[in-house]
Amino acid sequence: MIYDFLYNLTGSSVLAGFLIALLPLFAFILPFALFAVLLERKVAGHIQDRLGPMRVGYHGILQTIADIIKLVQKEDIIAKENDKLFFNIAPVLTFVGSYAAFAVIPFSSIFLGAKIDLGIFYIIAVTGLVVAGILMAGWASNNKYSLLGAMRSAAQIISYEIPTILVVLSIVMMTGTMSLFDLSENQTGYFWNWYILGGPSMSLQKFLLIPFMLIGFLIIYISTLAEVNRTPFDIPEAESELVSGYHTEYSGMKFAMFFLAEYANMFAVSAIVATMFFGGYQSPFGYLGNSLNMSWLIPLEQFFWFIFKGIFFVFVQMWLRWTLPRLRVDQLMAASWKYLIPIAFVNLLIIGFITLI
Amino acid sequence: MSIKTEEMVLNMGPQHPSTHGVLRLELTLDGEIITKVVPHIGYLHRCFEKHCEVMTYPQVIPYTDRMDYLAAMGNELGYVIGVEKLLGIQVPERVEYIRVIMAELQRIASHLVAIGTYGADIGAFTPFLYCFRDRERILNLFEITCGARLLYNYIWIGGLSHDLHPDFVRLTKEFIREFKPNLKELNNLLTFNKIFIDRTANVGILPLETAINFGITGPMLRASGLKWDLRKDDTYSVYDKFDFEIPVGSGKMGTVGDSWDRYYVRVLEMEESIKIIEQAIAQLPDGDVTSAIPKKIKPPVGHIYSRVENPRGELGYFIVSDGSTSPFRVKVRAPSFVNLQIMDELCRGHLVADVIAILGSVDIVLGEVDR
Amino acid sequence: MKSFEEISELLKNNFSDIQFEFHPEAKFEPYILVPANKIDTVCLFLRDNNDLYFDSLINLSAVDDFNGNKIKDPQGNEIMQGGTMSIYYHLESIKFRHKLLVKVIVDRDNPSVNSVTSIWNCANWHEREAFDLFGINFNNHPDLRRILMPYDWEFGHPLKKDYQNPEFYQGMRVPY
Amino acid sequence: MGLLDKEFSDNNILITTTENLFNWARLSSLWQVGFGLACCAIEMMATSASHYDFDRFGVIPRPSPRQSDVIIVSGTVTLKMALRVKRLYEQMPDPKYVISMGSCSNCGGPYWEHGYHVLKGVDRVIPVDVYVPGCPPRPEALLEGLLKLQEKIRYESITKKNNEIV
Repeated sequence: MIYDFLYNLTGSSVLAGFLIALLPLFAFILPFALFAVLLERKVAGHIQDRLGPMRVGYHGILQTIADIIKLVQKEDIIAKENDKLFFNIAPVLTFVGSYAAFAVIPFSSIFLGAKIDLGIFYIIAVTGLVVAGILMAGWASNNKYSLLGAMRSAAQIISYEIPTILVVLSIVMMTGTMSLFDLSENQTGYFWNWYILGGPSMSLQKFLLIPFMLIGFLIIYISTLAEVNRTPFDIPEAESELVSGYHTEYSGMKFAMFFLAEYANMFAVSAIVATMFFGGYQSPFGYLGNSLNMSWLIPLEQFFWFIFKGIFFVFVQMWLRWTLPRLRVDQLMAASWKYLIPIAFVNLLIIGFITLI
Repeated sequence: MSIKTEEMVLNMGPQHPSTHGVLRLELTLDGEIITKVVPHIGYLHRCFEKHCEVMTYPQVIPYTDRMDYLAAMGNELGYVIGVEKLLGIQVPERVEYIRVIMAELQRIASHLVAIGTYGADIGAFTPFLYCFRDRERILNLFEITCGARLLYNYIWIGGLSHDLHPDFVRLTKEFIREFKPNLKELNNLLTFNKIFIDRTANVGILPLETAINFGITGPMLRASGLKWDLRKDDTYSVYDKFDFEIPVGSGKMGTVGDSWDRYYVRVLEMEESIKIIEQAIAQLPDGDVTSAIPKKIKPPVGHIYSRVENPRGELGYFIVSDGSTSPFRVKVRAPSFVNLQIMDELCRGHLVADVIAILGSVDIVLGEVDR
Repeated sequence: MKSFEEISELLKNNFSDIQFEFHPEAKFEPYILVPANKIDTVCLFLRDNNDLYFDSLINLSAVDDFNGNKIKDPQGNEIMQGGTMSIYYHLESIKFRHKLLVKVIVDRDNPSVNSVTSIWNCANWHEREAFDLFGINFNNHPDLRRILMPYDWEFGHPLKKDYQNPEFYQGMRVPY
Repeated sequence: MGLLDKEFSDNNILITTTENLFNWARLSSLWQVGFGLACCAIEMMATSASHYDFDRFGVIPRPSPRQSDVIIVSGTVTLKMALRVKRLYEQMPDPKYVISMGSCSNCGGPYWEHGYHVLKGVDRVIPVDVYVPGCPPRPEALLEGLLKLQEKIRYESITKKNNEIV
């Protein structure tokens, strides 16, 4: 939809393609990152009985803008020993890895980057890039702590991709489609049609699925937490052990790129979980647009509901960060290999049987 | 064909977010397993013993505060008891009771910092701020009595610098009433948190014989199973008038003497300190606190070793006097200095993340290690 | 719980060749004077004898007695010749709850005494500190080097009474 | 301050407005190196705890010196530590500031006379912007020191060399 609109607006398909690629970045990711950094500091503050940023603008609203402008002015240190090429590419690669995932995320029925029917497959492939970026950053910084941090984060992300893929597999097996757009469309109507509550068809199958869908949701939420390096799995940038992991040597805008990539990744992951289990952009209580029969209002409502769900899951991630301590590396690996993967397998089998009934 | 691996030396340098100050740990790593730990200290050596030889007896008291800056009252008490024994002064009852109240309040404040930074080392940042919030209330109590928050110069030779503030007793009761639920909240937020237990149980196990051989004292020794507390075993001041028991490591979550035990002994000790404060406030006699302060302090020739149970262990002052107004030599047996020697024994075979957990449970203060 | 006299008796008839000096009359802490080269055998006996059982060394402190004769050295500041340094060992038995103070006197110019680290591991850092601040070297100590002062500090041992502050250390002015 | 340094001879509208914006951004997001030495470090921790809250002014502790702008030297700088502090200061990217907290780092503090191992003031090793007196200074004093530093940054200018600090 948006592509056709831009195509007849600009006349050339290249320009339209370029514009639609930029749209999610400037329309959503940058404002979201600014908002998310402030939200994190405010949430951290209020959880810890303090106020968080107050003096910069009204109640600290302009805090992140000030951070970004300050980071622009910072001197960009590249040490003599650093491996220049990888040192510069690493932040770009990490950011591209998480930004590319936004191409297929369905914000609302009309606005969708690309309606390819390999949606989830594409996302999992693209987020694999982040590992390469982190390893490059760790290696190029020529600093023991960064190397340790990069090794750990590579091992962590790879070993937590498997439970994510297994749960995604069980959803795809159940719904038969990989396209995020169709997933969201199938979960129309009210919240009891969402996949977390067994999907749209009213049948015995739906009630059998509910417990296993819940387990699937928990597994994918935990493993995406680990993929985004958030507590309790934020070992790569464990302040107390490895100073600050792979981005110890980065300063100025390169560090801002890592910072931005982390928050973009957080939203991308929450969006995927919301789309697969909580009905993407479908509203839980029907649309205002239908009752007031203003059909142009529906996409806006869908956009609102999608953002609401995404930010709710981002808030839960922040909440977890400021309450839970951090796991050690071997416990983290054990959690993935000994607990999450077996449970995800069994979950996959059971859902397979149920879909056959 | 075995792959040639070589060990990596990692410097957890003087500036590291969780080395509790300026301590450099030289870790020799084989992969992530630690083979040797060499602590390098001396980055905060402030020449305390040189100052003692130059200053007069009362002038040394502010310097004792700056050694273990988290338990300043305990340091002053140790030094002052030693000099009073040299002089043979008998201090009025009220002063003894106030000194016990101050020392126990300081123990709670010091344990709160120890537990808070330990939680922050393991990654949970919020308990650190809850502990500091409760600690602020204790600092207010200290502030209304002697005007300072951290380093007080409050316990003088033969008495105290100020008497208690009129509503000190009411504020202390209020603090105790509000602190008990906070302690419960801290317990289910951190102590019995599954991840925290995984990170600390069975980590850095300290058997009892090595502890005694290494001269370990304080919560670390009690966590290894020995009921040894100077307040009961070598009673000083008026601690014999209160009944409180000594928490001992029981290996509830792992084996006896692991990091979790050392942490939990400190939590239980805070509850014991509250009991002592309540009893001390109930029996607080009245009288003048500055009556026994001598004008001229010239102790006879001789040497004495006085020791006090500080939050980190046994703090001992070996005072040698040559009859003049300033001490001839003061040697301090700092508990953190002795407890830190065990790091190499404890950390062998653990991971890098465990070093932080063990160092947090050993709970050292660099001002005291380097003196 | 053994009193000071019983411990002295026990020591006397066990080590007949070593001449101890017993000072029960010292007001606050009675102590035993032991010759410098015999300290480790005596301490080993004190620890392993099962009715003394001093299993914990509380404190090891060195004191510069500064009792030699003062002379002027070429730069004009006065230094001490001769005189003695004494080392105090505070021992304690956790099982029997009794304490003992052992004193060793070494001469001030090149003080050396046997190390007790092999008996109590706790003595390791105490001895290194005594070496660092007083210059007492302990024979067969595992690794005797400076602990508090910088490792390349070649201006002598700071806690000796006649210590002079250096003017510069690595480009930084030391005195105020 | 990087590229624009001393390129312009006098003020004009374009310069002053961007200057104010840059100064405002720099002063309202001062990231502090998490680096404490002695008793003043405990007071610094108390200042960033809930009761006095540094975060209200946009100051968050960053673990690595690469990402921080202000280094608060809190505690006694000894000779053995002085070279480390100097190296830490050099690691920080350029618009960087130093707050010397406590009389120990201001001038050697109570150890000025007989401290044979104490450096008599951190300004012998690194340039200091704001001195906070006190031993240890109260958290309010540290906050006032921070505000004084923010005032100093607010009137920094790439054209005028030495402007008077309010």
